[in-house]
Amino acid sequence: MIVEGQIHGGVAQGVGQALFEGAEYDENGQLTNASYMDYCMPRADDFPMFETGSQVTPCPHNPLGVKGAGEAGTIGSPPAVVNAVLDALWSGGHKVKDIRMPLTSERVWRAMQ
Amino acid sequence: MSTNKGNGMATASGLIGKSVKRVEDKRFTTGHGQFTEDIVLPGQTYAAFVRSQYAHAKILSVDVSAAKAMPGVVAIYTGADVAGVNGVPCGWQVNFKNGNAMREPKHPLLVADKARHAGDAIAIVIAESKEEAVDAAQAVNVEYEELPCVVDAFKATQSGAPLVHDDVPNNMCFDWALGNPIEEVNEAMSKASHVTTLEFVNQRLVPNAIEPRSYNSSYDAINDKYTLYTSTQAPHLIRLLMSAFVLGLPEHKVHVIGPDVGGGFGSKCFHYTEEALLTWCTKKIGRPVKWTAERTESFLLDAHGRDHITKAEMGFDNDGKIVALRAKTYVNLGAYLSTFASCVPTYLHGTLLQGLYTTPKINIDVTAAFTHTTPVDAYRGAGRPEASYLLERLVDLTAHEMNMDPAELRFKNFIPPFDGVNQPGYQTQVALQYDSGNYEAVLKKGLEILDYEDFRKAQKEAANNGKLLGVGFSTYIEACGIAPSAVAGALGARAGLFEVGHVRVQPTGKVSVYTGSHSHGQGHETTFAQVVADKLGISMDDVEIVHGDSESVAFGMGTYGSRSIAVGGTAIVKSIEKIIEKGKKIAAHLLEASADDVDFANGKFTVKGTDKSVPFGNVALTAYVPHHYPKDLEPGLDFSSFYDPANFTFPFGCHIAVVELWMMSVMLSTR
Amino acid sequence: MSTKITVTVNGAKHIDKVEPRLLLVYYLRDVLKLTGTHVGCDTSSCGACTILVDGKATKSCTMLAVQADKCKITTIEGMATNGELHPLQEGFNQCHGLQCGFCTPGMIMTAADLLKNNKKPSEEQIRAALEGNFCRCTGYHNIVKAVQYAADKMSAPRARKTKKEAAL
Amino acid sequence: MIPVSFDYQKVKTVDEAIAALSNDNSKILAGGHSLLPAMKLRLSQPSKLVDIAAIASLKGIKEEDGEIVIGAGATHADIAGDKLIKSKLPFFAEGASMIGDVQVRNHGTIGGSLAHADPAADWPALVLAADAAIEVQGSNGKRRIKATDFFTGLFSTSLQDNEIIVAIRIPVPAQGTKTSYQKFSQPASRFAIVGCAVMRFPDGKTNIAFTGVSDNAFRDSNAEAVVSGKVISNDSIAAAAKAAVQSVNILSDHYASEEYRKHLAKVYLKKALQAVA
Repeated sequence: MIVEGQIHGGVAQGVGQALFEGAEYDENGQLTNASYMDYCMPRADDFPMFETGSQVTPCPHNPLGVKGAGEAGTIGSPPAVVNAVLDALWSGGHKVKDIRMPLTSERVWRAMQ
Repeated sequence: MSTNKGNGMATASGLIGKSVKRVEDKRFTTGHGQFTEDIVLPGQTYAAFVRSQYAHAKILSVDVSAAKAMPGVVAIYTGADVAGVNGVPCGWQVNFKNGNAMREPKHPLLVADKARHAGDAIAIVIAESKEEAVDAAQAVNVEYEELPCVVDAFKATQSGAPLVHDDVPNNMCFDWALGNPIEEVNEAMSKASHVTTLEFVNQRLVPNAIEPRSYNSSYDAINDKYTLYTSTQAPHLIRLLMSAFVLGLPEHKVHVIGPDVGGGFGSKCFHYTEEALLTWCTKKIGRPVKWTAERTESFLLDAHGRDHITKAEMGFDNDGKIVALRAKTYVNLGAYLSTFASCVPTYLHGTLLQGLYTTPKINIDVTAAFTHTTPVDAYRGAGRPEASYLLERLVDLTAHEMNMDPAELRFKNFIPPFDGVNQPGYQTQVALQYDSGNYEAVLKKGLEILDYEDFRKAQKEAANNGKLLGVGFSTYIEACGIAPSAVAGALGARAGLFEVGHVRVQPTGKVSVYTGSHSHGQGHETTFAQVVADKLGISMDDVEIVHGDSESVAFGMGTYGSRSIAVGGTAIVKSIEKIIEKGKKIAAHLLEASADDVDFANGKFTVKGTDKSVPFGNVALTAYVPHHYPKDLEPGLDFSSFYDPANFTFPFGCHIAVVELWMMSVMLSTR
Repeated sequence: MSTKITVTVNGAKHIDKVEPRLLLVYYLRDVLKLTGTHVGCDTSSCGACTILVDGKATKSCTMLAVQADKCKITTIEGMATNGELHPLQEGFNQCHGLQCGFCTPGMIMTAADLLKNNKKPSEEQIRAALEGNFCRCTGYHNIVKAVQYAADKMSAPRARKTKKEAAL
Repeated sequence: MIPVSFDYQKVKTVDEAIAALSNDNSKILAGGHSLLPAMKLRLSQPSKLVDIAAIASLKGIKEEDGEIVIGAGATHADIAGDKLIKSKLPFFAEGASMIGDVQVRNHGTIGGSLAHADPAADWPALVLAADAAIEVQGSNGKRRIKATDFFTGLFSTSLQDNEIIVAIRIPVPAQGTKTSYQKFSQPASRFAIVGCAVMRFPDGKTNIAFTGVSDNAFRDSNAEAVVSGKVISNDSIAAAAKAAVQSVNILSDHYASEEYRKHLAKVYLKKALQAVA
């Protein structure tokens, strides 16, 4: 349960990076979104329920055979989400190489123009 | 809604791997957690800061006279007052490609000459109340001369860019490369039949733990002793850095306590200037000083994460086999070098570019630059999300470009399964040796959960109806629990990367465990108690986990990099093994047998092949009331272990995201 | 200039003289020492400071203590009765709805407002109700489950409502 | 997080409030959900707050003389849950339920929001589309300001010093009137990047108002002219969208450039028109 919780939270931060978050500086060095009114923190209604599965491959060099799970959710999720959006675009004939994170609706819209 | 679809547990029986309810929840759900901001000390004073509104400006003058006269003001200090105090250090040395050490400009506790990012601290105001401190800080008059600034890592390294530190030419902290010689990679790339090129930005993120950073420092003049309460992930590390490197205090005279910590995600494992400054101030004024960041300050000061600009190329043969990977990354370090900033884009990033694939030739080149922005350091994942983003985007893009299936493309390139016991670990092209892995299995499992074929059908149908569905894959690997210390040291770490686990069995058989890991939400009080209860065959209720206090716990490296269970947990297990071994000697004496003939299981010491046994509790009592006791054996049942792992651990996995684009306004919905 | 206020917090009446600029959250934390209500931001966004004011979920960082004069306030410390946890408190534990625990009091108080008005909220309604409360640890999955757990428990026919729950 | 020190006065009547406002750096405190955040960041530093929460006459929602009268002190939650509003002005209930979050809706008031005149607030578009009048009271008594005359620019209104909003009055819409409010939210603050309110009367007259798009909320007469009195069809919707947001200064920010905001305005107008077709 605790490990799953770590995965959920990690995925939320990873999806947060892919879709919502990003610190922006202007040319004067001012962080232009230095508050929760401007920096988009993922909220409860931004997420679905997560589906997780597990596959055990023991670590051979410690007695518990454990590996670590605190960051797993965050590490793998951003490319999965960005890849999925690009896959959707390719399936509609938009051959887009990259959209810069976070994938705001405007950035996706522009990629389709 | 779904639950975890697992296929087994790490251990076959007992408590380890079981889903138990957390023991720490009661205090948090009833409002009785104790966070640093909740602590008020006798004689408490409060600090507020005067911070630069400019990203880059000469400080012409700081006039505190009006502020000093404000009600309730206790003291005001400026950069001039702390000019003789060291800055906060960096814990990891990276060398330039030519062997020179990276450049480490001073990160002062308060700036005197110029501000190098918006929010840089110019003065600290200490008052009787928070309100008075804030009011007086507003009355400090600073005269600036605004200077041009640079916020982009690539631009910062170009000639003519404004300098963040006068003694750091081209704003370059270091350049660094890893992997096969670039000539070999270039040659392999030139033979590729398809090269996928991707230029991208891994944007800057703000960690945003919901508890803002908070510190409360006090000084006891009679005993010449400091106590710092800090919302940190690593109390001992903070004590070491602050006492030995910044303030020059005897370490045993500094008590650092990390009470309940409201999330960190990396951002609270660094040593921040405010911790040292408050500790410096408390002796000056002879009263405790507390400061808690306002959220706006958190945005401007808590070390940010990521901020890479990368160009990467991956070469493939006709069949879709990867033949080479080449990447060049510009890394933004911000205005100062934060505690682990240098190792994140290098040893935590470059070393992961093998991914799960058999890529024979890899070269990664990193240039790290100072800019007029908030320092950047480890944020959840730290280097590894950047590596996995680089690889996994390239692989999916290649699938589109070569008109191949992205899952199929991965299966073609996965490193075959190895368990690290019967088959050796996998030696990568980028320094690391993976411990064990079965990469095909996780993707297969992911495809099953998704029902991949079905999805592709649905996607086609949707496209026919003017709706866009997409699936994205990411099969990733990470390196957790950086180790061993000797290797980390050879790579530039200035600290050990072991962990301490001290297990004290009380005379009544209850167990207190002191761990150098420090929970800031992970639930160590539950997980570690589970491990201990399992190993000793006792109830979890009989185990207490103590963490986050430099005087209770011998030493500790703290919690970050997914290291707690692998390193911290193992240290505890090592101590338990010592306890069982000694317990066997005591039990053997009580049972009139040889220690070699005693087994320990389910909380009982038993003479092999007999039903003669003695419970763990009796052995514990005997250790403290050693009336019938082996000769030459010390009383007590109390062991401490320092565990320095032989290697990192390498967890891996697969993320699959499915999205639908709502066409009218392009809203994304994740499924 | 300070102003006299009379407030009832978790059933106990308090009379205090406060400066007008004192935010309600600081009155609770610094004057009444009820530190379960937390401050996580300065823009009324994060919801860590949520309490019930006259039964309504309220961000106590966006209310002056003087505005709370004559109000009835419930904080997280007032949710358990006679040592018995509120179903929400139990639900957060049962469903692992918290990790660092910092946002938890605010989450529970907002959820309490929801369950007062909607005995059987759908997943979507729970998520919508919690939009003003940030959690950085859990990804919200288990928080939603915790609220569902509490809703089920509170609407179970055999559940005996305590006086305080009924009043919320 | 700590406002500058100020004086505080709680008043029981509107007259008392007007008298208390004599100091020019006084501000009215209603729900406080626009004012207090600004004060905490010290962006607003009034020397005195006049708390009008206890004024009974500012509360309540009722039908009176052919008008729906919403007290300025009604909270967003009051309006979202009100039966009269739900049956006669459903888009007011929809719009109210999209403001901020539960906690904000429990305290923020319609009067406070209108007086603040945030260019991205929801109420301005709704009151404009509903042909509402803003009833205000000052030392010279009460007057009504048509919603179309009320919003004069970025954070500015035609409210005079010492005047306070007492009610919002909307002519009871004829049977068969349809309304819709469609909003594209800024993902962080949940304010409107584009909010489009449409009220279509049985005779075909169609009111269209936007918020979030420009310095202040406005009625879009070009778009109205296209669909008013005509059947709402795919063609007329497309034509209205084409005509919309033509002669206004369109905002641009981190979350939506001028071009994208313009696109969104047209898309959200289409959605709103489809909803009232």
